[in-house]
Amino acid sequence: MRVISMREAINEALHEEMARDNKVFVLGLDVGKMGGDFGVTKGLWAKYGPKRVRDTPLSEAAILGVANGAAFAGYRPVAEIMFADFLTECFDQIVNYTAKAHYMFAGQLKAPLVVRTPTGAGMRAAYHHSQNVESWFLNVPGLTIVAPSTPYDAKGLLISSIRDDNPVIFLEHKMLYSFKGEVPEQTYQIPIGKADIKKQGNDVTVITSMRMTHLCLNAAKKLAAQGINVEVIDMRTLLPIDKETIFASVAKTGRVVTVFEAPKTGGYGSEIGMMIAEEMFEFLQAPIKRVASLDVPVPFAPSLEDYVLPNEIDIEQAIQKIVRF
Amino acid sequence: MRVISMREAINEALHEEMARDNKVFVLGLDVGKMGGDFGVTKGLWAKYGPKRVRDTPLSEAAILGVANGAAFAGYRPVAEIMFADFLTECFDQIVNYTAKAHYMFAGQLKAPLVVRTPTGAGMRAAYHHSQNVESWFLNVPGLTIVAPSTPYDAKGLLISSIRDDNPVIFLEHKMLYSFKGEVPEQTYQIPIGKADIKKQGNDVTVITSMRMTHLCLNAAKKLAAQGINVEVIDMRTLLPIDKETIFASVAKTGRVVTVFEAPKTGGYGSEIGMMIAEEMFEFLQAPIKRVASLDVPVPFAPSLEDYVLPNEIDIEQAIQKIVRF
Amino acid sequence: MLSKDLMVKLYEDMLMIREFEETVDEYAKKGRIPGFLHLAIGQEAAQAGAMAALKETDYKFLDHRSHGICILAGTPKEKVMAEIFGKKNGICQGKGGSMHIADVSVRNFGCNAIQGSTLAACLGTAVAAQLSDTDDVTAVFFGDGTVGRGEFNESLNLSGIWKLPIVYVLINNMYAISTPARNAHPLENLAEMGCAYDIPGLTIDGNDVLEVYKGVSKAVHRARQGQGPTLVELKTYRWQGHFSGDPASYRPEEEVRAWKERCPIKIHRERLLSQKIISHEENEKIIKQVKDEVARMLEFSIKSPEPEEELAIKHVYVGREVSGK
Amino acid sequence: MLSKDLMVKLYEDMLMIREFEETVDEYAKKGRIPGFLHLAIGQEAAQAGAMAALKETDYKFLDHRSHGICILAGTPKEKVMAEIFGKKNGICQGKGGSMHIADVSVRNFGCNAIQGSTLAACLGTAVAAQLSDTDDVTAVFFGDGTVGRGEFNESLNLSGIWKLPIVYVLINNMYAISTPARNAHPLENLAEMGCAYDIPGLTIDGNDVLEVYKGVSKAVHRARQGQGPTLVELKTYRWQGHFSGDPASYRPEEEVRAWKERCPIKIHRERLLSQKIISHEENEKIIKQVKDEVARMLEFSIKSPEPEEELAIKHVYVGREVSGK
Ligand SMILES: Cc1ncc(C[n+]2csc(CCOP(=O)(O)OP(=O)(O)O)c2C)c(N)n1
Ligand SMILES: Cc1ncc(C[n+]2csc(CCOP(=O)(O)OP(=O)(O)O)c2C)c(N)n1
Ligand SMILES: [Mg+2]
Ligand SMILES: [Mg+2]
Repeated sequence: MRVISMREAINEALHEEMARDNKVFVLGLDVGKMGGDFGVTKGLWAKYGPKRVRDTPLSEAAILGVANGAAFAGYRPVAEIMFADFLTECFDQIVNYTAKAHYMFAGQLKAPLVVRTPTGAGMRAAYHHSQNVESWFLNVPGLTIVAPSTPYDAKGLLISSIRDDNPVIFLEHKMLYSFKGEVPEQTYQIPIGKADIKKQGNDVTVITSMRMTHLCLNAAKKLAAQGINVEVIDMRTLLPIDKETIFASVAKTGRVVTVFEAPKTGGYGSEIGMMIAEEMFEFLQAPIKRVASLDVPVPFAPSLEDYVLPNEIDIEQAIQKIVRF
Repeated sequence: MRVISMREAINEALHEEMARDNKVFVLGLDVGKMGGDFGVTKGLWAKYGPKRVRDTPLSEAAILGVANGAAFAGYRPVAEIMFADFLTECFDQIVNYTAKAHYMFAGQLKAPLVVRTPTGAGMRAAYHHSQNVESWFLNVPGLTIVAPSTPYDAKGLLISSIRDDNPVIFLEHKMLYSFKGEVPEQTYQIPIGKADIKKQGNDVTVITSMRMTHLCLNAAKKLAAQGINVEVIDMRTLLPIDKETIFASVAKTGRVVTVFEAPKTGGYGSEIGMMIAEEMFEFLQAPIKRVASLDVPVPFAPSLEDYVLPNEIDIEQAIQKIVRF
Repeated sequence: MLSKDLMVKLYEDMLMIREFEETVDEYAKKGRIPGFLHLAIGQEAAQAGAMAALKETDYKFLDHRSHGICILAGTPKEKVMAEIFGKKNGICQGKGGSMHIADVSVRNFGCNAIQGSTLAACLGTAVAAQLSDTDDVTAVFFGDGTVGRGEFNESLNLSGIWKLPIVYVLINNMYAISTPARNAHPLENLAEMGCAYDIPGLTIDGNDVLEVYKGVSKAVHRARQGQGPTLVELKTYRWQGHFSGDPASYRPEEEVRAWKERCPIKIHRERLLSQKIISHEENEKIIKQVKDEVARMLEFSIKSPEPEEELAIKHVYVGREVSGK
Repeated sequence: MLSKDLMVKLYEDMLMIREFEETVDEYAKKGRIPGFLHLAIGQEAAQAGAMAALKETDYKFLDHRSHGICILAGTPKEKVMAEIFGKKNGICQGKGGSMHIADVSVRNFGCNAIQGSTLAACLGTAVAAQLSDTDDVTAVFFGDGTVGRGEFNESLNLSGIWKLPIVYVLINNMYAISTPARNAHPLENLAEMGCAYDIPGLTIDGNDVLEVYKGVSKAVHRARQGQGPTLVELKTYRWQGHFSGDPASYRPEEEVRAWKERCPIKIHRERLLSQKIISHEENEKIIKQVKDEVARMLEFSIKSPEPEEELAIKHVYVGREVSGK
């Protein structure tokens, strides 16, 4: 099959959905002629024109405002927030409006919008261009959070997200934009809310997402040589949580390591781990272990950023520890 | 000892700190002549004047901006955000500025500010005046979150928060403002980061905070009649987490129920539970159980709000279940 | 010159708002209405005049003081009142209450209790109207205090540059809770703030319903013609406190008295009578009709049942269940 | 008339900025500098002229394009460069990098990479100056794009009503990344937006360092006298792309060429030479001195070691440890 980058896969999904449904439109900073800060919206402006591919002023609350209002009125806006860190600047729109609009008026409004945004560390861009932000939204009922790790998943999930009648925060790990993989040329959907077992195994369940998925797969490969058979579950959708897949795996392995890039305290791994501790206690043969960033902001100097982020060795060691418990 | 309300206790702390340290000033919507929407800043304006008790326009980002800048310049601002739900409107200032200022400039700046804000449900005020917001901030290193349950704790913790060189989000449960308790007239501090065992017990550890503390204590009383001896830990400080107190209790009881008012998924209980599952696994004799709100926004009608919130019966049943596991 | 029918309708509408507000005020004070209730007594001309200038398919975004807008939008009025009572037969089935009333069938897209958030969302329906080439205008109602929010800039900047069909209806009642507008904003006539965005501003006597109607009509006309947004400031006064029950001791009695003298209903009634558009008898008849109608709404609201618990777990997501207790 | 010394200093300062920027640009392109680098080549007059109008104890808040401000603030310049290199001897020990440079000892309170956030925080140092009765002014540097953010309104509204000693230095380089200012804001002269806040606006040729110096001095004077804020717009142009390496193909070459013709350094040099303030020989000497100085900074930066890992877990909290790996 054809191999393309995650950037191209996402771009393709946007092209296909805009062609299919004229209610879909794109907006954000520099998404038009320039094609987006990371080049993800390339070619849309030339093809669909400035009405459906809208460059906005530097006004994140207004971007989400446009998305909200247009979605309420029956459109399917896909807003780009240039870096996930800037979601702070439209946090109110998302948390107090997007997420609650359907509920608070008893179903009268829907908010079928997508907020695409590059997330994650590794670019030496520090505090305000590197954060993993899913935790800001985890306790907000009404939101859906999607976070692909491969070009294949990205395309199928973005198409599903655009077609979904619920608002979706679509996290694109910026270090994966150039990551390549097989992607069908035709349109396809990947169901929201379904995790993907990226590698089968029965000694230990490793639950992860986005960039960390690849580190986990690498670690799993190395550990296989030591006779440790790791199952790697890529969440793909962070909210709602696919309990079924996780629980089935935990029932099999009895051992769990969560691997997410954000700081440990209050990170996504805490939710996953707690869910297991609450509902799968009888199956557990070892503590649940989190691998995550240190509890610090993302610093600038490469030596510091590298130290703070979880790496393959951290993952390997955590798995070994849990398997040997 | 003298008995006063939590509202009065907080007010007293503000009076005492403003008298002690002229670097302390208060700002927010209607905090001046009117004394605050909940009457918490009463009398400060008359005593300290409009320079140190500042009514602001309806500009939450500016309120936090003033607090940030003044704190950087050596002041100790105490900002009131009228309802915690409005923290969405200054989320960027807090998450990307307050929390990171000390770190990103390698210690050159400090942000010794306090953001006081009424939180929690029960007022029939629905979506935008009822949320428990701690989860929005749990994954943000650099922040401290304080959340008292009694007038005594409130006074001592607010004084400590104002004197602390770190930024503190000080959550005041609005349904507790009129709750009364013994409070010394003199100035005293309660250390930040120390949980309080509100009731000793050895059958099960119940970890909670704010309004839920009182529901837990009531449930504990009823369960005592059934021979179940509950230990109730009131976190008081949500961040940093007092592991020591929690772990000592869990080592004793081997059974844990967390009780927090926010929706279950991504709530504070997940973090506490996961921490225990990770570090205290050997001691656990039963699943860790969460009591929390349903995973929905806070609806308006009393019948709906009551249904959504955790109540004493929920707590009792959860404890019974875990004890009998 | 306006038609007699319209002149009379405006009178009836104002009476209706007054009677409606006085009724819910009474029942709030009796403890029969949960939550906060923000009344527009004294502001009837602003609400009735503006609504008469709009058509049903125009999009409407409301704020917390908008019962009057809701009942004039075309929604069965008893459903608005039942909503305020938190009842099942309310237009949002009791989920919304006073601060979150919407009726999408008449393009009332709802009140949102976060000040400023509708200033962002209103951009989206205006974009939708542009994209779908209809001449529907978006009207957004907000107060003087809300001018302090960041969304004010983001909204006027974007609508100014995109020439969006928006009518900004700024109801300047001279206070935001206890804060006088003159302490919160440098300009006295807030409509002049349009100058920063090349948006025309109109400052209008908000207590003269004909002036309001004419001014808002002018703005609506501009928007319908594709000439872009207008900032219409309606100067008026709320007779009561910020919410039902607020003693509003922060205002000089003198000021309140003077404004009551300029009762918008009285002004218009005197005009109708002196111009012999209605007779004294007709006036009495109208008043009685309005009172009867509101009495029926009250009966409907009181008789209506509370919403059932299951409603609380509906509408979190479109097509996805969340679990109840 | 300005003193000759000052005229020459302004020339040296601009040369210094140019040489500094070209050097870090070169090393960024060689891959020796991590992260994003936003250069101010072409904007030297705006930066040098504004800085010359301030004193060391004036508070300064910077944006992402502010190396020039940092090196003129009084900080040892080599420490600014080392910071950009992410080195241990950087002024923030390598924690900040290009986008987060502060030196509190000279009241450079730092760049913040979230556009608009300093517009809020600058209010606080201005309040601090008012509270402590000093005549220190706060200068906040930001670009045309950033005018779109909500904080612009919150900041100017508050400073306008409180008459805060703030100088808003709006560097209008006609673009925000690829977005021309004329597509992002309704007015051409953004200083006129002060009209909404009763704040005087000055639109100045930002490529003439003397005009900049005079205009900013006027604003500084007003602020020092307690007459409140001024919005100073400096019209200029960045010669390069948005960041080092950005091809900036979104701009017409014609436009770039025309602006390069109006090189701020050339303009001022010709003035100095033609007015015989310096001779050609002196000019050559100055240029050589600047080059030598920057070469020394470069050597310092390159030789400086990387920060050690332990630094990553420092400064999260004042006086509280977080754990490392
Ligand atoms: C973001 C936000 N901040 C504060 C509040 C609390 N609040 C509710 S109404 C109000 C005053 C609003 O004043 P104005 O806009 O003039 O409307 P009015 O009440 O006078 O009709 C305030 C401060 C809120 N709801 N949202
Ligand atoms: C809130 C926020 N949104 C978007 C960005 C991304 N961004 C960085 S610089 C920039 C353009 C800023 O333009 P302007 O203010 O004119 O400054 P200039 O780059 O021209 O100096 C943008 C959009 C950001 N850093 N913060
Ligand atoms: Mg008002
Ligand atoms: Mg610019």
